[in-house]
Amino acid sequence: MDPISLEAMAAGVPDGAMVAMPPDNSLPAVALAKALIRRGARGLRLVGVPVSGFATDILIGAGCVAEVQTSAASLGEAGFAPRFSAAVREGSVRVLDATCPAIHTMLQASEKGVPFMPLRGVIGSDLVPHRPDWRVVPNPFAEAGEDPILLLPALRPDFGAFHAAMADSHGNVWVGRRRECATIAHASARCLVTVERVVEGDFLLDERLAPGAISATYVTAVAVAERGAHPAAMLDEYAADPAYVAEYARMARTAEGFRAWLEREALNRPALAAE
Amino acid sequence: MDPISLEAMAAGVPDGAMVAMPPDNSLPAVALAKALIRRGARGLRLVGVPVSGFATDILIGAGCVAEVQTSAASLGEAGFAPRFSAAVREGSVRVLDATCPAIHTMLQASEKGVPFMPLRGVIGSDLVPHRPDWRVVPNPFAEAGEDPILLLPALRPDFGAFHAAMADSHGNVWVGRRRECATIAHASARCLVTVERVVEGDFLLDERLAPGAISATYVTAVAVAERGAHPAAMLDEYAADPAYVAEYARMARTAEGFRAWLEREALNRPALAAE
Amino acid sequence: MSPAKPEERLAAAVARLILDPSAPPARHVAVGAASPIPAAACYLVQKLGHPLRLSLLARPAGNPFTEGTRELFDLAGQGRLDLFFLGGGEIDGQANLNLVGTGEWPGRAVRFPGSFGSAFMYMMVPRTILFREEHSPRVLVPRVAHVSAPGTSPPGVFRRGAAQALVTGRCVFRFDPGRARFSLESLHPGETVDGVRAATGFEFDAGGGVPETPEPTDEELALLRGPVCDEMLPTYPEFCARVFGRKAAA
Amino acid sequence: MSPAKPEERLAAAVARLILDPSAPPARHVAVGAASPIPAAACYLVQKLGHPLRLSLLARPAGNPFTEGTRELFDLAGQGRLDLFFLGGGEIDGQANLNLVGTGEWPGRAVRFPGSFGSAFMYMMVPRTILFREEHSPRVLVPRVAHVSAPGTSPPGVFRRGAAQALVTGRCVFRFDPGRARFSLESLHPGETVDGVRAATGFEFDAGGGVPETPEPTDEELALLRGPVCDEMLPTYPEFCARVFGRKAAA
Repeated sequence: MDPISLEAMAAGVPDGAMVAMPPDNSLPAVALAKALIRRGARGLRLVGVPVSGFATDILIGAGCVAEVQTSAASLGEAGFAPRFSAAVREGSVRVLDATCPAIHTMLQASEKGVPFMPLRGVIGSDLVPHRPDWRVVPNPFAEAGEDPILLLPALRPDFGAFHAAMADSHGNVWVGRRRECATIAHASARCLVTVERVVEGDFLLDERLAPGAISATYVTAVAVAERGAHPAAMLDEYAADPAYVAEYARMARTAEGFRAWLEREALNRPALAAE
Repeated sequence: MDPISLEAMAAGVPDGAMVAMPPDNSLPAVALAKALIRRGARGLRLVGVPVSGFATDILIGAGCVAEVQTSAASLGEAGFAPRFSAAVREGSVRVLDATCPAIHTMLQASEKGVPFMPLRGVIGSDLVPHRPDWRVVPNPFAEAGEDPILLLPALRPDFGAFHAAMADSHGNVWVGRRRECATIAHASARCLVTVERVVEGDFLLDERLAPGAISATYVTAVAVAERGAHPAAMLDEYAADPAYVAEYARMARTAEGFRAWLEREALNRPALAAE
Repeated sequence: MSPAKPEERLAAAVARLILDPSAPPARHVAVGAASPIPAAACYLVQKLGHPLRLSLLARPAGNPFTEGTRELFDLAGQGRLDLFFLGGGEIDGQANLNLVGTGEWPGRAVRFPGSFGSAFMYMMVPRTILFREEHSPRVLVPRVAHVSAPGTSPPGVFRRGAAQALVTGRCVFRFDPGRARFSLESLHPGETVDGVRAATGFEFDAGGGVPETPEPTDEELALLRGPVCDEMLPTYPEFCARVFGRKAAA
Repeated sequence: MSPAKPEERLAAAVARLILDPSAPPARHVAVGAASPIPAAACYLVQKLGHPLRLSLLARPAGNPFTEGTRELFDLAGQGRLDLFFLGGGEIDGQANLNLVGTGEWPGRAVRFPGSFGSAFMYMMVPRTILFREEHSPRVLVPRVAHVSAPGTSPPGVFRRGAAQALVTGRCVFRFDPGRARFSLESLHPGETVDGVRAATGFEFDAGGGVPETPEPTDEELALLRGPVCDEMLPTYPEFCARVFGRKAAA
């Protein structure tokens, strides 16, 4: 599998696509998010697995997003996600609120090829009446009484997208212990992976590397994007950049400030690998 | 977590316990099975995840087993599992037949803390009428028509048991890509792990080792058993021993032959680490 | 030993709640990313010599999970997690939590980040300690605008536990899930029952002679400022600098 | 080129079925542990220049799965697996498979190993090629004693596909799931329709002039004995030694 350019990868995501992404603590494809902004993507339906962070906020701010399904949106230490909050206030983005294990469960149902999967808890939360696609049914295995239990429908995003440490010659990618990226890859129809580098060999032939690998079977395309998770951390390869996020949080408090940030950090600065 | 002896580990498994074990291609705890035979375990209820192999056959032959829940029992290239087959013929062991993904699904339900999980397929198989604990219900998410779907109850074995490459100072164990061992550990109430060796350090602090590790959270006890998976293979550390299995298959065709094999290979030869 | 800072007092108060012998045992506790004081409380319990497995979700290295983010929730589903901490943009007198927002759903007036795992964890973990430093009528409301996670559940709904207590910057409340009501357990130094009533939007019980929240002992303070801070430095550098005056080694 | 051995002929016949343009496309095929001839057929398809992702479950190194054994079944559940191979202790005329045994359940007369994943894979994969070298009334029965995996399903039962064909040591049968019936597609050299009828416990259709199963071409034989054998040596050393006369390097 030959890597494609970051801009070509972004061009392959059509307007309106549902895209599942991990949050800031789990290999977000931030460089790809910036490329999607440069390509002027519109109407994206984002899924935070299980929550949303920096990449989601900049995509919302840039007007790329019609819907966010997530359990929370936040910049972590830097506070609330400013463009997400503004969009909720304005009603300009449809928010499908969930709770973390429900997102995992909906993706696991898709991973397993079943139409739904049950989850304990959640009953009594106002999430349930706001999710007409969720059902509460009596547990068919309950010995006595009703024992209501939540059933969640399978969620099959059009795309999964994340940033891996590396790809090998065969298109296998390595994410280490961030196995939610594997769930994203399995559950999504197509999977786009940005990587720090491409290395020779086959991760699946190495007993030490295989456990942290995702087979090329699930990978639609790979693009090299050095520091592609920045300002999020990349396993033990680079740390998070809280100063960058804090500056973003400050500037993005207003639409104008966000615009200025976007000009400087995304529109006028394509990733190295894309040039 | 200090390792205990193999014999102490076997002594901790009470008669009648339900024990989940991986098959010959996935780190079976063969040395522990021999120790269970030496301790004279009785009435064990074995679960093959998702099938059963050598360890199950010798435990059945030695009279340790009351019930086997599995999707198949086989010695691979060496053919049918002789003591399993004899026990089915004699009706001396209760067999709960399943199909591989059903075993995985029942354990995943336990891993997730839900009372059941659905699985596609299987409907129309005679497995279903022979499993009164399985249910076929109309898919609650079907838009039209009944769309029958199989629901499987959570299976929570009393013990999971497998053989890992190594344990660290904290009781974390490393199984590489054999992640079904992680499912076994998560789904079982207690988990017994034999290992080739104990090493210094903490697998969870190493991004390269963490993806193949199982946290000590799930591990009840660790015992050192060198070549503890033999005659099965141990990842890339040692290969399977088909000659050993073939000789077993030959001898175990008869109860007398099995007895002779058992005397030689299990009763009079406790594992080195147990001495 | 210099006097306890408010954060140290809160950590010690939470540690005492963790060790409460009348509550279900706490062998394994998980602490979320934005919770330095609960994390300090858990480390304090450990350093006091009590065995406690601590899964610190924000720890950059040594995160205990190898199956991805879902493992925390699976762990709780399996019943292997004994205690969790939750907060909320709003908390009401029935211990309902609102992490979604106020105004029309999904938070058209003020949007909070979202429910995270609260709707699941609150019901699946035998014990939850609610923690929110801000103690004001804005946070502690008569009735939350939206329920992210319910404080109690009707009979027949599967639920393993409920809130044990609510710790704020002013006091410690106990929660009685049978009555779905808080009672005042102790007041932090300088606080009064009337003052707390004025700052609390919900009704609560207060018996005669509500005691003061105990000060951390010298041993506890020494542990907090020494080995607890050592553990927390990589994960919470700003907290350690602010509270313990310590910076991570370069 | 020396004449084709029976195993080589079967591998070539299976390869032709895989490439059948009238069947759903085969981009990803999985082959179970005890299936050297289907594995050889898949490698032959690859070496003939057709793109085919092959997941060889028995391959000691390079197994494509990193989530444990369940990943094969998840892959099939996701619809990512296009073709699978199944056999059976008994196969009947409706393509039902029995891998459990004969006599009273669970196989009190003759116990087979068990159903493995057949009850799931047969229904979730768009195409299955049934493969069983032994062609006798003992194996090919009018009605299986027990159904491990049903050959067809009633309308309304979720099912992605069915048997495409049954390849035995004597012939190739096509399966028509609409009629739940086999028809004779080709006879291996030396076999006759009457001979096959005598060796088959179930009824099947046979038009006039059933052709002979084509011999492997010289190109196919050269590929089988060269690069296909190279691929298979680590996993199926005994098969390679017996059929291709090749031993793994020491």
